[in-house]
Amino acid sequence: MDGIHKNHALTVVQRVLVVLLVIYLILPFAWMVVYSIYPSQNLRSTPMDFSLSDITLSSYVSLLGDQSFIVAMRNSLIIALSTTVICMILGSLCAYVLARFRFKGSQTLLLAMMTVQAIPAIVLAVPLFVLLRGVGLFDTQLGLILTYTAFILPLVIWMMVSFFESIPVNLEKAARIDGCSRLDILRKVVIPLSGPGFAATAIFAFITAWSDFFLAKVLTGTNTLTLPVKTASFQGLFAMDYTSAATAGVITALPVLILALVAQRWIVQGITEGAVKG
Amino acid sequence: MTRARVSVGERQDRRFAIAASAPAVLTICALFIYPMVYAVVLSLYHLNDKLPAQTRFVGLGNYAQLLGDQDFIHALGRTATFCVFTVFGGVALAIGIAVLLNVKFRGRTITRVLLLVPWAVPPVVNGIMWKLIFDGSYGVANEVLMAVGLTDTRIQWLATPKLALAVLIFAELWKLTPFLALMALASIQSIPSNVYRAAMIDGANAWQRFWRVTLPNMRGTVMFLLIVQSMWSIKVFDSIYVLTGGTGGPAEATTTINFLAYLTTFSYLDRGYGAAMSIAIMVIVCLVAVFWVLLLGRRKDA
Amino acid sequence: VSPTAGDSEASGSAASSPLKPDSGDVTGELTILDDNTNLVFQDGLIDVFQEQTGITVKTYEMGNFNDLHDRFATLFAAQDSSFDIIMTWAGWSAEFGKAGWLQELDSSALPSDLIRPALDAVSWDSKVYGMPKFASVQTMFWNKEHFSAAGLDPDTVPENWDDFVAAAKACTTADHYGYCCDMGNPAGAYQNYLRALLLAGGELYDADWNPQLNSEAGIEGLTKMVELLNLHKAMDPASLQITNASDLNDVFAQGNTSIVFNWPFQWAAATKDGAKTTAATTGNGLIPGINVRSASIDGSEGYAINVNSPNKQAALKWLQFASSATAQAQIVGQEGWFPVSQTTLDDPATAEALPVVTTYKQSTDYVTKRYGTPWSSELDQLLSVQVNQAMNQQITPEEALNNAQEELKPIVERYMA
Amino acid sequence: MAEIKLTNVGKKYPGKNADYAVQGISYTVLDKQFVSLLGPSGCGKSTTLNMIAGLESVTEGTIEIDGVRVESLEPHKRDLAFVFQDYALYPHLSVYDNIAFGLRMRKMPKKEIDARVKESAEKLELLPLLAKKPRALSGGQRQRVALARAIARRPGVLLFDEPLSNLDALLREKTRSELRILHNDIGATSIYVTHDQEEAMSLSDKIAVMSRGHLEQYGSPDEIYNTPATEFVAGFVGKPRMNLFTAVPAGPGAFTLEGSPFVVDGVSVRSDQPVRIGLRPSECGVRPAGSDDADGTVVVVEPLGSHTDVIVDIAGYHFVVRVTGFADLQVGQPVRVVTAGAVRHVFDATTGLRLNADD
Amino acid sequence: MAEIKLTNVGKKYPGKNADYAVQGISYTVLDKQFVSLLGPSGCGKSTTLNMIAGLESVTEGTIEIDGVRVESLEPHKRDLAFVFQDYALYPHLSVYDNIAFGLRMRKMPKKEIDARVKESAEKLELLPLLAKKPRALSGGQRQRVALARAIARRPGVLLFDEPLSNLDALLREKTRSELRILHNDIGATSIYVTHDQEEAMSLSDKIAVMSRGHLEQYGSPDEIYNTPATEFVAGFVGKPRMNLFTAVPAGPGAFTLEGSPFVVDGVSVRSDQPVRIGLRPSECGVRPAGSDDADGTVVVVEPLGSHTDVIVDIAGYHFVVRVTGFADLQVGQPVRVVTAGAVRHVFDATTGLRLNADD
Ligand SMILES: Nc1ncnc2c1ncn2[C@@H]1O[C@H](COP(=O)(O)OP(=O)(O)OP(=O)(O)O)[C@@H](O)[C@H]1O
Ligand SMILES: Nc1ncnc2c1ncn2[C@@H]1O[C@H](COP(=O)(O)OP(=O)(O)OP(=O)(O)O)[C@@H](O)[C@H]1O
Ligand SMILES: [Mg+2]
Ligand SMILES: [Mg+2]
Repeated sequence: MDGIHKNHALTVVQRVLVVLLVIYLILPFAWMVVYSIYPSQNLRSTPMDFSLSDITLSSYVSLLGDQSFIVAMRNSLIIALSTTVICMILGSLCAYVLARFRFKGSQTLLLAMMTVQAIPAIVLAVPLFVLLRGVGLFDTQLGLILTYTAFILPLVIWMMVSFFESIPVNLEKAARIDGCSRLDILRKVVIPLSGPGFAATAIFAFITAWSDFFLAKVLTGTNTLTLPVKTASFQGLFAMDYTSAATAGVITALPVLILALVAQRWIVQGITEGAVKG
Repeated sequence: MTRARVSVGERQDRRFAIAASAPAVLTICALFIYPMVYAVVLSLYHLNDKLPAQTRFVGLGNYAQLLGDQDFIHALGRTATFCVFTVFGGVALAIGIAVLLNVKFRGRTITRVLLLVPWAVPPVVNGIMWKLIFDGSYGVANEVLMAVGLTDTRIQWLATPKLALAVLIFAELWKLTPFLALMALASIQSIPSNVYRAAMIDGANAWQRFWRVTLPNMRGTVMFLLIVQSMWSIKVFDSIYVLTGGTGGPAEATTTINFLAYLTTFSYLDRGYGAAMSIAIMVIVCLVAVFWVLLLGRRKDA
Repeated sequence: VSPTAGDSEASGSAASSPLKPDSGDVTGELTILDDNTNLVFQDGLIDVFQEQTGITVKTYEMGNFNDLHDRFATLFAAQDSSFDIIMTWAGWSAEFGKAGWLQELDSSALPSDLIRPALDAVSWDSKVYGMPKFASVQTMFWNKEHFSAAGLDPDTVPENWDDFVAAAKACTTADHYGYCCDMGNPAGAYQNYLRALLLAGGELYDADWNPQLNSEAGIEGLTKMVELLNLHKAMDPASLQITNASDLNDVFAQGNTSIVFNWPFQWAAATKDGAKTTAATTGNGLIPGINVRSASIDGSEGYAINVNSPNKQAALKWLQFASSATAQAQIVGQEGWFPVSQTTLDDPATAEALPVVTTYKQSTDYVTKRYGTPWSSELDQLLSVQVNQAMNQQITPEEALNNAQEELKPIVERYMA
Repeated sequence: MAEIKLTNVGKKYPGKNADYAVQGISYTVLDKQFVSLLGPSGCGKSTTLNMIAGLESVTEGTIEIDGVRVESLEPHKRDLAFVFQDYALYPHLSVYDNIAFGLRMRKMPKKEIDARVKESAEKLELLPLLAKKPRALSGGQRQRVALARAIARRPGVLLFDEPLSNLDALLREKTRSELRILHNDIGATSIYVTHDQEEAMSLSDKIAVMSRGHLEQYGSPDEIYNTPATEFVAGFVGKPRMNLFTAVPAGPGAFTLEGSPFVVDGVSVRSDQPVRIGLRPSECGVRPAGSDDADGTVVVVEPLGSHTDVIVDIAGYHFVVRVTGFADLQVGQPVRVVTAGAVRHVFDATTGLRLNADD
Repeated sequence: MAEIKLTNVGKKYPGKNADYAVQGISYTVLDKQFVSLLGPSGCGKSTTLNMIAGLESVTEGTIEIDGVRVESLEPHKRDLAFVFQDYALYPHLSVYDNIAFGLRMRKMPKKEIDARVKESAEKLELLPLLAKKPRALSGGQRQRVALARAIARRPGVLLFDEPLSNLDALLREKTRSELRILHNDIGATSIYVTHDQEEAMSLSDKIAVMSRGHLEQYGSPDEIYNTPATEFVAGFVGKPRMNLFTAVPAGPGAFTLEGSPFVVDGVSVRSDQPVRIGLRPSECGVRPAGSDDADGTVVVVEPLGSHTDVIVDIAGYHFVVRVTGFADLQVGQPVRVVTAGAVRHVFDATTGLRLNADD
């Protein structure tokens, strides 16, 4: 538990638990992968037929050959990336101010932003639609980007504030004496320094934007159909296709998974730093 | 007596502060103020799109109706069940995982990395995934159970109300617990190791060290986890939508309050009532958060 | 901000008179939001339409059926006019028509030979809000191989419920059940209940739209379903979790059940490559009745015009085109749906292109209903809870339907007030 | 050339009812002087330094550098460099880039930057470390990087905020000497904040002793040590701490620690009121005595190698005496305290101001 | 009663190719003795202490407490208490509960717990703070809580791991005296880890000087200071650091710092090989000289109040001399270094072992 005595030796129970945990973590996703590479008959026969020779990527080929799927992928990528970039720029600027300048109401502002998290998206769908249509942004990528930005910014700010607060004030003083403006400090000192936190937050923003389903469903037409909406559509009234759904699921999850795994060091560290404060 | 001097630097700082925070604040305001006001006003109206003639201002009438609405109360009950399992179960499981992964062993890093897998799986995919597993005809869960002899007929997980809710809880736990576990782990690791050493010398065994040192020191984090998970659980939508084919079924077993608000607004087109429901949900989320803060927040040291 | 300001406007325009076809030349650009059932429009019919009328189809979007309701709700609530034409069917025509979102059509705009259930699917309260694009009626499909294996005559269709139960029981083996249906979601629960009720010779509403869910026929119908599952054990328990007809398609086409009552496209699914059934081994016939010879439910789809559309005349042309012989021939021939006009139905070429049309023709002699109402969503939802409990034997069919009746009454009153 | 003049400088941090963090500070630091700000934690040393640097605004008074008022000049326009207690190295930059950062911000030509970095790195023996990141360095090395960064800019003024307090004892002492050598070498006017009186004494030309936001004394180490202007200074400077006790008059030029036989005579101050008397431990002695003529009893004997500290309990007051070598005394032994060779520091019992002139 | 005996104790941390963190340590701590483990960072002090406490397993050798081997006894069965450098207070418990925790774990009756807590809190002047949480306390107060927690258990053995190093200089000195008084008062056998030689000297009955996992010398402060057993001990103990340089024979009993006119005579060691000679700064003197007869030139003059450190550059070697009072010397001035009164410490140039017997 605290690893003082039994530093490197796990008890049998612990070993079993770790193995179970690992299985628990990967198996569901692995099963979806299996579903996407075997013809459905193989998995619907009893017993299931896992002959390696039956493995086929045809479902991937056909999905990736489907223009609308590619468009959805592109939409999702553009929207999630732009949202992330905007969130990180606006968010770190605002978080920096909240972390470094104490002014009346800064705490209130931070709290008020968090209550945004409590709002169910359902109530906002129609008014948001009206709003976006009113300014000509309905069914445009920018419309979704702005919406996501508004939803994700408060969390980004919340996270970044805690990372920024952990940066020694003296570093900023040093930078000011070295001739940095506030913006320089943010760009050259604060952000590079909150590296893991920054990366973790960015990935968090990306995943949130990438994964959103409900708002995308309501606020998009064909032009901006996103991947989760497309993926969910594989179980329509007249079109449930488990293999395609599984394949789409894998494809939808894969970029985020890869991103998360590549940046795992930062994420774990970022979460750690943020949580220590919480 | 004192001249309050504002130096050039301070003035510049002030200007910077305003300029830097404005874009974010304005974006949030721009996209939330109108919809929120719209929603609040809407919630004061009787407005069913299918009954345009009956549209009228009812003040808090919708809210009053909520209090006596059996559907809402049942949904509230289901939400409570769902929350009890996902919040308490989730946080407890997260702490358990964190404690397990706090022990040094080979492969610990990779195990921690694997915690990110469920987090990275979008809710929609999560729903599909569990559907593949718990499908009543072809799901692998039944195959496995039948293979080990725990059942001889296929269990209709998603057709049996209680089981469907259980599957939903399970799916949600799978997705969110690992992330909570990472946070719990971070919190455990921030407890200085010497405190454990002190406890060992004081004669506390592993179990006592967990209950008397680890857990009390995680109070802040546990509170945070409870708040976050409560928020997620009360507002759960995507998983239900995908797992139940957009119905909240079977037999409304997975119709939580948020899903009911969705059905009311989008299926029944009873938008005024739906808005009132959504705002009630928002209030409930805030109340629950405040509840955790009051229960576990930092009490002033004497 | 006044969320209601626009709605009075909307109801205002809804009050405008039914749309009559303009005799003059109609031009314009159309935007259409369809579901993804029909590919024939995209694959050529649009071009034909443009050629015929000189009207351009600027956008033809195919949305996922499951997402469409939410999208329509959003679009209409915001008085949006980005689509001139939307796809509709029985439930939505009533619902959106009642909401004043669909343009009412004058009878002069309608072809005279529309088949009744198909017309019902685009009407509510004797107002017509659109035109059908295809008709869909459930018929019975059976696996002839299973019948033979069970010692039944593969070419004899059970003509009444008892025969049907006997056949389903006989076909039930360790491998598969004799019968399977899709009652996993509210719409499915409603459909299966309604079909049973009709087969028992009942009616869902009286002439004044007073619901009679718990009528004798209703209770009898539901009881038969419960018995099929729990007493005869001839119904696949997975029926309670299958949420859509295409899954049912698959179950049948993979030989995992012997009998289904399904939409016409079951034929296409059962005979396509990869299916374990073929045209030769798939039987098709009327659904066996309980107290009547047969009855069925309707699933026709059509098009309606957005009340906010600035191009109503052009839109009307599209509606007429979709129900015209040209379009119908393709929908029937290439996609396996039933035609909406008597003329096409009577055309011998039609039966040749789609063998199941023969059964469809027979079925027009019997009751085919859907009862699309503005409260369909609410009804589906509340009924599904009760039906699920009855099927799981937590309550009796009678209790279930009494409950449902009690819940439905105030809702209907509200809408009919 | 850089002369720094503070006139009546005061600072209030924002916040309701906030007290002055610093008030009425005036002194002049001459060009090339090394001045320490000495005082306990929270006395306003860092605040003063930050105002000089321009990192905090000045609430009252003026600060001039070379006769030019700088209160509203931005930090980087003041020709000064700052060395922080926690070094404040940019963790994401290599040693080289840390040193070069300030030069780059000043848009110096690349070549000159390189030359300057190399030069200052050489001066501080950092050449082999230029490519490393700060986290790969030891505490002492980080400290040297911070210094190198400061001097690379060749500023007229060098400000230090407790630059050694994060080093361990050995390293602290070593770096202290190097700092002094460095100062002699580069000759920038230096202001050095510390709460360690030994550090201040050993490094400075002048020391400004502060307490609770006020300046207690400004003078050379010699003055500070030998003629502390206030009881506070007397108690703060010198190690071990000066023995300071309230004494009541006991005859002409004599005072006694009340309730004890311990008498200090030869005091040049006349007073019929109790005064505070200060005696440095190292100027006193101790010798065994019989229990009848003893001033008190030994409570602790601390051998420290070259000398031993003996603590004598005199009527409840712990009087410290530092004797050379190892003392042959036992705990509990009655002793007499010898004060003959000790300078008498006398302070007013209420104001704490020095009463006797320099002697 | 608690006597601790280490016999040939060694420790290897797990890990491939790991070296011994500690090896071949043997010594005996007598009952009620106060023993310091002194050495630079990483030399294995904490490791040794943790093995005694039972917080680390012992790889080799035996540890006996009162003649009983304890290597496989759990920590809380060893009748000892531990004071940590970071205090390791339970952050979530009040001061009272922190002190009571260990007693509760031992299932002591409530009443007695209360009495013990009050007693030890009183001893450390914590009574007004009992209800506070650790984070509301100052460093010094936390330190006292850690001490109170340790003594409340009335253990036979008290272990300290650098308990003062997180305190500032003033507080450190104050607490040091209190610690000594406390030890005399409660009389537990104490083992105290520190890297501050002054602390070790002032507190201990015996000191174990360690370096790189080995025991360099075990002896009284007097022995350690006056007859350091190795060059390492000589250099580590004493402040300022002993001047240690390589000297070549220059006639009978005389050695010279090569390349300089500086000669040390009267050395009792014969050698025709270069040796390492050590001279304590405070035992040497310095006097102005002409440029012809000078040993070197002054590079730094550090006045420290009661004394002044003068650094003389002798052929590149920085020789430190500590003179009493303020020295009237200028940087750059040629001087002679007077070593007449200084003890000659002579060490083998390769092994570092002391060559001359005690003198
Ligand atoms: N940013 C600030 N806001 C409000 N008060 C402050 C701020 N910085 C310092 N103070 C207060 O001003 C007073 C002087 O603080 P300052 O940091 O100058 O002390 P210091 O002498 O440097 O102490 P230390 O030796 O602990 O660094 C203290 O009472 C402190 O609490
Ligand atoms: N848990 C551990 N695992 C591996 N090596 C360790 C561990 N703890 C200490 N060491 C190593 O053992 C050696 C001795 O460490 P120890 O902590 O005993 O030194 P120390 O004298 O207490 O130093 P310090 O003064 O820095 O506390 C060091 O080289 C250290 O790196
Ligand atoms: Mg300071
Ligand atoms: Mg240590």
